[in-house]
Amino acid sequence: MKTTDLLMKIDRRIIYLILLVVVTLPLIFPSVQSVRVMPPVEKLFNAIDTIPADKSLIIDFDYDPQTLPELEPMAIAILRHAFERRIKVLALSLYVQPLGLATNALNQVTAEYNSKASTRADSIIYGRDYVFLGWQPPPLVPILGMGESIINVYKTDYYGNQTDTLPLMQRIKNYSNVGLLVSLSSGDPPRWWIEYAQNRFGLHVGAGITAVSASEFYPYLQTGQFSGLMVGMKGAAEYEEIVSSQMGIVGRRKASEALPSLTYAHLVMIAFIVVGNIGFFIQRRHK
Amino acid sequence: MISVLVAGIFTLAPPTNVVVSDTPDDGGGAITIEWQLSADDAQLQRYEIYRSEDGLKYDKVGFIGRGRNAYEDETQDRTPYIYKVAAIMDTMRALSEPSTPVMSSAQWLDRNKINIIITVLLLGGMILYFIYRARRGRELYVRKISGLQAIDDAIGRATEMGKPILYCPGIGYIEDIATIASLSILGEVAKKCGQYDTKLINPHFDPIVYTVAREIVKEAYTDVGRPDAYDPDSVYFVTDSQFAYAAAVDGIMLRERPATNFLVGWFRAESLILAETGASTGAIQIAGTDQVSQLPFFVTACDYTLIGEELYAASAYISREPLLLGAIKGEDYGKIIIVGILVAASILGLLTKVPILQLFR
Amino acid sequence: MTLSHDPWVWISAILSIAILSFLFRDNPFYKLAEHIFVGVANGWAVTFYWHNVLMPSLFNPLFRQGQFLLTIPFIIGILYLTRFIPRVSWLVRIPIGISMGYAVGASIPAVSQAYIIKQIQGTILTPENFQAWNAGTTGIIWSVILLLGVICTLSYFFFSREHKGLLGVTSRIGIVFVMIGFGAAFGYTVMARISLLIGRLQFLLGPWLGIID
Amino acid sequence: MLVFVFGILGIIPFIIPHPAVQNVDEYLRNNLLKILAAFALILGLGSLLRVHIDKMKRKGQNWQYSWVLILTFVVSAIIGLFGGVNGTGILPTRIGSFPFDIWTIYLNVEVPLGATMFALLSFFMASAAYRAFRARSTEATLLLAAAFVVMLGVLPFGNRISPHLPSFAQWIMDVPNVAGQRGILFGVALGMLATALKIILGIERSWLGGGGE
Repeated sequence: MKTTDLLMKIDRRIIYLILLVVVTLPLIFPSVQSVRVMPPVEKLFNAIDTIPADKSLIIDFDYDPQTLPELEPMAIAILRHAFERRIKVLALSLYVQPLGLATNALNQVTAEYNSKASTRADSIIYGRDYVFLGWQPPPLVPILGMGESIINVYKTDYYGNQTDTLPLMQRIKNYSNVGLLVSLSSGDPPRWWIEYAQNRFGLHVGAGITAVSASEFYPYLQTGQFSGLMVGMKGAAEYEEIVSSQMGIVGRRKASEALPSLTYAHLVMIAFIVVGNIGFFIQRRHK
Repeated sequence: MISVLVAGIFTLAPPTNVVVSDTPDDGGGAITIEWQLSADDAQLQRYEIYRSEDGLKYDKVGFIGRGRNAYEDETQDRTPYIYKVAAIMDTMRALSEPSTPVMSSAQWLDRNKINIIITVLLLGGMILYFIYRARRGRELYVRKISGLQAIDDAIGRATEMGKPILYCPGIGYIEDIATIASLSILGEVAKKCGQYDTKLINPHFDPIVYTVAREIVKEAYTDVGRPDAYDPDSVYFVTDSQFAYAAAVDGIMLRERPATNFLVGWFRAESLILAETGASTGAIQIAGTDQVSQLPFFVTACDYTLIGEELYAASAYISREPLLLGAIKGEDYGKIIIVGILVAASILGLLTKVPILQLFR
Repeated sequence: MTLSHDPWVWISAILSIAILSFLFRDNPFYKLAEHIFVGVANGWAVTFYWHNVLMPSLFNPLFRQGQFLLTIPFIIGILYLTRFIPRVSWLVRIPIGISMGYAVGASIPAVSQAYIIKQIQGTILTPENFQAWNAGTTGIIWSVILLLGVICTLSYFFFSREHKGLLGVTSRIGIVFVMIGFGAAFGYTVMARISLLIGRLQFLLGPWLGIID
Repeated sequence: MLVFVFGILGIIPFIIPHPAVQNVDEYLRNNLLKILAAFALILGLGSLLRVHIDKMKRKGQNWQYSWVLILTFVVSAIIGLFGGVNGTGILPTRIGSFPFDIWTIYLNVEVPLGATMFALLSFFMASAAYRAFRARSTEATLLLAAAFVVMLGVLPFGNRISPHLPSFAQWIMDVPNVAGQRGILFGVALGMLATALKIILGIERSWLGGGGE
């Protein structure tokens, strides 16, 4: 009788403590857990991978400190992929808050590449390989305006350069030179890109979103409006996985490192449910 | 390279058959332009739309990607406009023939919404008819709702233990139907609290709901003849920030140790924060909401949960007001109609070629 | 391992830990954090309403640009304050009635469209469902199950008859669908919530303590 | 009566696109209702302050924390009102390199506190699941089983247990879950419609404060 009580009435604080430990420890001692890549992420990877040489990729950085743990790893993984394949990248934000976070991600991945590069041709060079267009309010202005001319919307880039002087911008004029746009956001932006840029100009759109907003965006994937989709930490980890396994890119994989926390947390919850039920069945048999 | 050469030798084919019309079902100020794609559509960068008032001077008003054959232009009502559409490739431009002139105007009725009007009239009429019948004094049956039976016991238990009752109306506004239903249940709970002399705690998220709740509680105490027992500090406003409100209610649960928690109204993610904290204090918990996304958490963490419409029905059930009961009868017939539509539309959709989905946009 | 030098990071971190400490039991740190939370939330609300609503939509146009039409909302708004004067406190019903009437009225067509018409559209069977036996969720088997599930669930919410006979059977089946749905939604949400926790821990371990980067 | 008029005003713009109607609607939404909400906040704050000042006078349980609440409220309100939203007001909101404008306070106090409260949910989900997911009855077993399958199915290695597990989990989300939810939604929609009509026609009056009159 004692054991069943023990199994059925575990103090909630013990559950909390165990959960806290299994989530925290993998973060402090990171190890990468490999993960099977699911179709939505695979589709996104292929969409980026097949961008032709004369077209570019636009990344819409619209995450804030709240959603950073889930969305920043996606940005890093996509940038690594694009830089490795020498796909030209245009970066922008629809809001002002994400600008600093976007710079961080761009600088980090650029530095990763340039530390390995020996020649100028090998390096990632601003203006030639990527451009950070910055922010141009209100959101609909760039979304619609870039259909005609990108340099007319962004007369200067984030760093104050005249965009028409940048070599990349002389080739990438408007959406017809853009192979794919990936919107990293948990709010409205992915929907806006679909409603305005895709419906009017046929822009291909992919997205990276938080786990909380998953159910809201799945329908767009089913209808084919999204060329691919990453959801939450798991989606980010899958992209990291596919980038590393297909292209042999090494580097910190923050989402894959957080994945063990996610897995263990689920397992702990499942274990407690099982323990509770074992106690319940033993007790019922005694009666 | 080849395409450039080809384009260099041949002229670009313009879009043809430009048709313009006043955009239907809108508030005016828009004209829809449609055209047949240029024969060279695949090579184009975009189409540009040009507009003229006099047929001589054309201004560019917009552009749209290739493969698209329609554009909506913003216009001044009651001015005639003529349009041309151009196919654009690099520096080349091929203009279509001008359209016939057209004016935009506002419409008084949005025809796309007729199905909504019919739905409202049909279901609303049904409900009103049964309310009217109830007014004539027909006896109406309402089945038992398990959460409601528990209310009396729960209040009795708090009284025996000498502990307060917490009534949390959630984070809805006064116009949310769940909040309104919650307020009528609050009235009944307050009456019982007055009768048994049990302390009531009623913290609020929205100032207007707070104002109304205060009146309701005060009147409930007066109704049962205990206006003296009413404590004006029992109903109060906390904050209109979602998680600050949750933090504060959690604090109340742990410090005041209510014997019974009512979590009835409109909730979002804080539902489980409140319900689990309440469960940890050993309180009996009665929850109710129409938020489908939060129901799983209430069902798991609370003793009784009023699911969706049960919440609305509860307020009628508890008051036993014939008019409110009549509405429930009307709603039930509404359900029969919905089931009927589902079945009939499915059969129609399967057996005929009627574009049935179009009716339910 | 370098601790943060930014005082705001320290404030955020200490407040976060104070909230987490609540899991152990109620304690002075949690009480402090809770009262700061409520206090600042209201301070922010006052700021927000003043700078983003009252100034741009009422006081500036009314007093600086002379849009006297705005005296009407101003007076109606002030009626809220009659609440404090017992003799005329019934006047508070005017602004409440206005807000209420408008919102409830607007909800009638919105509810009909989003909750009734759209849902009917998603449920009815069409020939497309018959193109495959079990293609994803739109194949014939699943779409028929979906339709029956909806009808049975709806029958559970039938209040004016006792749940006996046929209604008893369908409402039992309805409850089966509802419970499976609730369990699934619960399980599905776990990942989203754990992600939030990981986010908070990454903040504490990273920018604050500097243990991870 | 007022409710009736404004209720109709709420319904109409949904159906009639004419600018005459839409402009009135926009004015109502953007000006009148927002301004009314701002005034209502005064009522709420009055109530909050009264409760806490009372508590301090009576030296009731935990009265010291009421000081914290009122102090943080007053300070942040003053900073917000006079310092401007981004520190552009008349009050200086920066000492050296240390900014303390209301936006910084919001980002570093409200946001982390809110995020941590939100993150508490992962703990609460664990304890709620442990306590409630027991195979006591048919319903509870269904709840338990569905949650169990979906939790396993979304895991990175869910497909290693069985390759069909992730798609089975997705099926549960798409078919039984959707059916249950839709059934509930139809009921909710009918209830909302009925309540809205009752309010506009003045049959339901509980929101006025008390059922009488």
